[in-house]
Amino acid sequence: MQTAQVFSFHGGIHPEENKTQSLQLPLGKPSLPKELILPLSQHIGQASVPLVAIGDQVLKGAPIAANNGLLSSHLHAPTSGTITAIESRPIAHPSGLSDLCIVLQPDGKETWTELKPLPNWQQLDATEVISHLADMGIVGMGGAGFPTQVKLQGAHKKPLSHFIINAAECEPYITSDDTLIREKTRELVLGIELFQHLVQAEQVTIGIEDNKPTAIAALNKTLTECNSKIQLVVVPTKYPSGGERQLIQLLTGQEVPSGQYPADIGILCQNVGTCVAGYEAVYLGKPLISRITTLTGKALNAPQNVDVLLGTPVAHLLAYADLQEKQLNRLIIGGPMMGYTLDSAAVPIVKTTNCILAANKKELPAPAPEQACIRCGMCEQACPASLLPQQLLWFSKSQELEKAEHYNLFDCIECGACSYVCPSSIPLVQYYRHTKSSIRDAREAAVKSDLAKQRFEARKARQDAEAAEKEAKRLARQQASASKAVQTKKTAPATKTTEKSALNASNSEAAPQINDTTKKLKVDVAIGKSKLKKLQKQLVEAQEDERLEDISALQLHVSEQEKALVELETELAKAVKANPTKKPSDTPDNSVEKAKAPANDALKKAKIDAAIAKAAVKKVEKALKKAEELQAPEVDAIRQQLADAKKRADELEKVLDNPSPSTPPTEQKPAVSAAQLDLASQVKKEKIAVALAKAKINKLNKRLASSPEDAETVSKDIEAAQQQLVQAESLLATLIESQHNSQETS
Amino acid sequence: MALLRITSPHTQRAGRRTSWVMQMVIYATLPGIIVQTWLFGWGTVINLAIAGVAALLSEAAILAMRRRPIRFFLQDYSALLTAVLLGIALPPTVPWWVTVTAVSFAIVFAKQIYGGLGNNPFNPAMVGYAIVLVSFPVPMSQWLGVSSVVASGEMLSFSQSLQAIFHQLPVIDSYTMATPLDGFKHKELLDSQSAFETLPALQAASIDSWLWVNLAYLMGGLALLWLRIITWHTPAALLGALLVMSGLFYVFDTSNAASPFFHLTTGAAMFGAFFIATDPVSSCTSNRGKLIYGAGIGILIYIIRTWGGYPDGVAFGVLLMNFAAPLIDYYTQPRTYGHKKAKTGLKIGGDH
Amino acid sequence: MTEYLLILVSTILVNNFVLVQFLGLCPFMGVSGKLETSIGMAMATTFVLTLSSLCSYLTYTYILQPFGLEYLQTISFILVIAVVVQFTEMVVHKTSPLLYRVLGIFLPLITTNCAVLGVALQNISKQNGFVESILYGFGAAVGFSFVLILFSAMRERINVADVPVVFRGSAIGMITAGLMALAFMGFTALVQI
Amino acid sequence: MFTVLLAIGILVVLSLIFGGILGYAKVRFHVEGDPIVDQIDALLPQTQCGQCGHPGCRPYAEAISNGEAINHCPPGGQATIQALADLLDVEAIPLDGDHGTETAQRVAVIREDECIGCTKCIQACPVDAILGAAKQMHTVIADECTGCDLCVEPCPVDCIDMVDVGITAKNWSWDKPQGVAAQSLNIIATDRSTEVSQ
Repeated sequence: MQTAQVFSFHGGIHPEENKTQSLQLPLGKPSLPKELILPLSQHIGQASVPLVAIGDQVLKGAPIAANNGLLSSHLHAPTSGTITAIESRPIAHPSGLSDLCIVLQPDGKETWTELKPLPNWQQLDATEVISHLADMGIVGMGGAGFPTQVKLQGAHKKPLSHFIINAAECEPYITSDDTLIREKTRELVLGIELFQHLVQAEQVTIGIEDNKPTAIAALNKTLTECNSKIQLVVVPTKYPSGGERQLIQLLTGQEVPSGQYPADIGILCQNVGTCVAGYEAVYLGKPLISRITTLTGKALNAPQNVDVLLGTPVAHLLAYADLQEKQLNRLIIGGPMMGYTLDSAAVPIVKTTNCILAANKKELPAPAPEQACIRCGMCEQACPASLLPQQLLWFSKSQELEKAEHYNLFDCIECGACSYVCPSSIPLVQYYRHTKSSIRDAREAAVKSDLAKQRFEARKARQDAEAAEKEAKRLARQQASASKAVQTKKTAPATKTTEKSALNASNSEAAPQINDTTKKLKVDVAIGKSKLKKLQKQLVEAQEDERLEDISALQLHVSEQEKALVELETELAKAVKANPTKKPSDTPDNSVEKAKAPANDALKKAKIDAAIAKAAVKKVEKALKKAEELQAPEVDAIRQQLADAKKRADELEKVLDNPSPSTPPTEQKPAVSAAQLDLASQVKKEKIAVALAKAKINKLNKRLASSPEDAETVSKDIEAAQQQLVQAESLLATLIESQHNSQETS
Repeated sequence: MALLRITSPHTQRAGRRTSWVMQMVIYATLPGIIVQTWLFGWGTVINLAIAGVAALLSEAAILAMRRRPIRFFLQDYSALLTAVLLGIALPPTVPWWVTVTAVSFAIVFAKQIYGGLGNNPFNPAMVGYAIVLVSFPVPMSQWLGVSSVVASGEMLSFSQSLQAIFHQLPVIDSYTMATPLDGFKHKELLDSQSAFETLPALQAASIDSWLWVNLAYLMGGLALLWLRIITWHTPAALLGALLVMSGLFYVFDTSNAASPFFHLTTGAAMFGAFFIATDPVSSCTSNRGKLIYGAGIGILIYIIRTWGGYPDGVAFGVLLMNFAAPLIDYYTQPRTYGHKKAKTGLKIGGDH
Repeated sequence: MTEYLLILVSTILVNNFVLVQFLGLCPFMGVSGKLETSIGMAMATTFVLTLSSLCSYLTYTYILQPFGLEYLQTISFILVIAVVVQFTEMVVHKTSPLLYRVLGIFLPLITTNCAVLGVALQNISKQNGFVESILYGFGAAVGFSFVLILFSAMRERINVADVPVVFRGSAIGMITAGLMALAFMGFTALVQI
Repeated sequence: MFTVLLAIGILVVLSLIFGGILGYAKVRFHVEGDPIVDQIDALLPQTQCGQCGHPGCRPYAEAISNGEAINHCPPGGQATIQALADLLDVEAIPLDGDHGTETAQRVAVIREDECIGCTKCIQACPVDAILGAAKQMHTVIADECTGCDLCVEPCPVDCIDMVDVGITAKNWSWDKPQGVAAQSLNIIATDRSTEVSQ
């Protein structure tokens, strides 16, 4: 079975392993702590949104915080009990800062909520199973806490050539994956097969370092028993072979291109812990509420691995492993190479905590004072990413950010191999981290200043336009009254003297038309804005109301609406700009030209509208598809939207087709049709609003049926929604009426 | 609980400190020093002592002026290493003030003025050597000969060495002779075969003595390689380039050029390759850069030895390549993981 | 042929205008702060030096000598150099605005680069022929560019070194240039010209 | 006498020829426009705060290209001055205190229960970062706020605070290490003091 070729990567180091200490005792099961602290950011991406309030009773496994954005994840109650606080607590973070946490006081009963396993997952659609994994709050348990659903879905970007299970666990001291493999071999194999099915990988490889013979034997045995095709590849022990990119190089000989993900070259990497969590989520319906963590270090009398509930304070675990307070000198989350120190033991275990290292002074002595870099090049020989650490240090010290970036600072994986071998004890990794964040800050500042510039310029343009419009209106009024006077006085055929007034008259006709279009655009913008607000409100409501399934759809709507709004605004700006510039070019001779100008405008607008409408159709189609995937309840609404949008697009295209061949346009028709188009778009928007309101009512009704206990609030909501609906409908009616009117007048 | 809060990694490779590296390099010169003392008398040892004291004093003086912790920086052994390298390179009978000038110039102007260890762009020892070479050419060209070839027929005694260094030794001329390189350089119109037959500096005993010295430094250098303090790139490239250059010209013009073996085993070839050119601070950074750097020194050594004004070219070759090292660094970055091609130059942006 | 090669070796290495003859130190110190700038300056100087040594040779041989006005060489060479520099500036401005901006004040300052006048005068005093004059100017320019680029790469490193405050900037630059001149003494007696 | 006249004549002819060449080159290689303003503008922080005495960043960029000093921009601080100095190849000078001092990044926050809905701050905001309508409570979009202070002055009830952007676990970063020997020996390296401010 170990026939596969093992490649090698540049550099790497061989620190003392120190893995045996924590493997002496069997897997421990600490008691329930007095309280569980559950940070809302246990993963990369945005913090989750709490679903519970202080005083709520929750059952074990019940969701207590919801996914809030693409890279976010759900969070579940690790045990049954009462929510006592939602407040800022110190979290496991290198900064030692606090963050928002849900505090749960266990009632000791460990009452499980209703578990929903997916026994028939093989028959289900992959997306369904993946969304189930998302609902169970599974994130990558190896390091960064990347939400598993995102990773699995990302694997479809390219056909998978390799599916790698990371069991290398190369950091000294840590044995949690080792223990996990030994304890849950069967679950692991089933979990791997589950993931394999989900990502449709032909070949699965488990990469494991050769310093875990017991785990290798257990895996081999189980794989033979299961008659599994999973390949087990033993790689030589070298730090950092457990790094995702390094393991991929070891097993496939391929390198993940800089700035890309393994999925971009058809490789997927999953940690063993994630596989077991996936197994438990699908086979048993258990959300991710506990994990195996190594407690080790010389300050502990009983170093061991423990199966611990998320949120358990570190202090509780240290006590469990019999900590000698006086010995403790450094408390590290993670291993000695990449872990970070803690200020206090009050911080909780999170989904990604694989090790707690309570070291004494002798074990991890304080680093020697930093000396000058003599460019000895030992770091270069150790760097697994083939960087030039000494040059990077030089640039970091002098804050030459561009050069540091040029020397590929961002390919640094912060493994610490360079600092480990540095004879001058330079905290290289800290320099790199600082420089990386400086570069990121600079980039953010650049983006922000760009944005500010845009907004400033947009504002200036708007102010100018407003001023110009006012001026134009004033002029128009003046001239209109003047021309009226002229007309009443002289009704005779046009003479030389009337030439001027003709100019004025035509001007006054053209100007209001352009003003009309701008006005309408403005109305559109206003409507768009209010709609956006509504959608945002709905999103917030959805998040508040725990309607997990709506959130992503609504997020999509919001962004869509924002885009549409931006388009409208630019259109408006264009129209406004076009307005004052057009005037002076008008002469009495080219009145046809003049007439054409608004017509062309209208035509252009119609075209843009058509394009927007088409884009909308596409977007809604996409939304529909996604909604169908997620089986969201608002599918109907979206379908209706889609139909509307399609209809609208067709209409627009028809309109577009009709006037364009008529080369000599009359003065009014296109302008009026533009007006009609605006009206039509308003009508459409209102229609959508109506549809949305209806959908909302439907949903609320559903909820009313499903949860009669909060009937009161729901029915109130329904009432409100109905009111909205009525309003929207009446608005729609008036709009349609005005549309008819305008058609008649034309 | 007063817990330490520092960045990862939390563990360090034990023992291998900068001071350890410097000490090891100093120890690696020991075989060469012993052979030199055995062949040329106590002058080298006395030079080393003078140089050591001068280096530590000048380093301490500058540190005191800059209000830096003196002990901390003296303990990194870098000043001492510079002194040792200079003490070895200077002729064994050179007056004490030449040694002091060389060492203090090296420490003050080549090292401390740039900010001390790690900041110097030039190899301090070679700056010191070059400055006294161009300033005091006469004492710098007096090398002792092995006892069997020189006029007096014996080695300089310890007291005579002291006298030569601190005062004056009238009979010194009977103990000195040209080095093989010097002799070969000034063979004037002789072709190489007759030069090897007639010139005293090119007699077997004289050449053998330098062979021994070079072998001793080769041994020390191999020890440094084995300890992984230096990499093979610079010495191999240097010696390789010297070999190729001398080989080419030897094949091209056998009658006037010296053999590659002669070039590799006389003068400071091995000492320069393993101890001078490998100074990490002033050399190139990447492995590829080190290859270019070493090869450049090798070529320059041959050019200066053959056509230049000085018998040996290690010091100038190293200095010239020190000068070029920063630019070489820009164009010899290694290919980073995940990049198709190595980046070169200074263009900011993605892969080309 | 060998003679031409020797002229190049001589001007680039042995009698390097900056590090051995100490000509053109102003742009050498002024433009060596950044590698990109110095590469641009090196190209501009190479162009100007070669062109001006050619023009000055032509002026001298075909205008001054026939009329016996050799004593006007300095003033007429200055005239020639000024024109060549102005011309180069306009070309650079048109073709590479970026380089133009980077070189800034130093481009017109090539006029006062004594190396340019030095090359022209040395060409006369050495009684170089047409090809020799061009090669001599080109070699001098290459030598100038060579050390300028190396020096600027080195200065980028020195700029971030922990140099004592009093030695920051030009002081350490001059010291470095001195050490470099010391290194260039290794080429002494390589070629006698 | 003749030689003098000849010398003058030759020089005049030479000058005329060269003048002609230059004149031709001037026409042939004529360049228009000054793209420098865009580059200067790109370096300015775009807070549009007007502390430099110009109504926005671009006008100041234009002023710089016309010779105004580069040290009138407090929000950009020394970093911007350095960048401008690099761009324009002039010496970096310290920030001009008359135009304000460099402060940490801040955002405006409206104490919402005190807001009377006068819309004065909305009119003052150069980047439209304040939301609200007449007689309605206003609020600042923190992400869009550039911290320019311009809304503080017009507020009749002084309900706008400038708040430092705090450090959270998300935007926290490691400090730069203190450098050689500094951490354990606590040296007072006197000649480094200027380096820090550089």
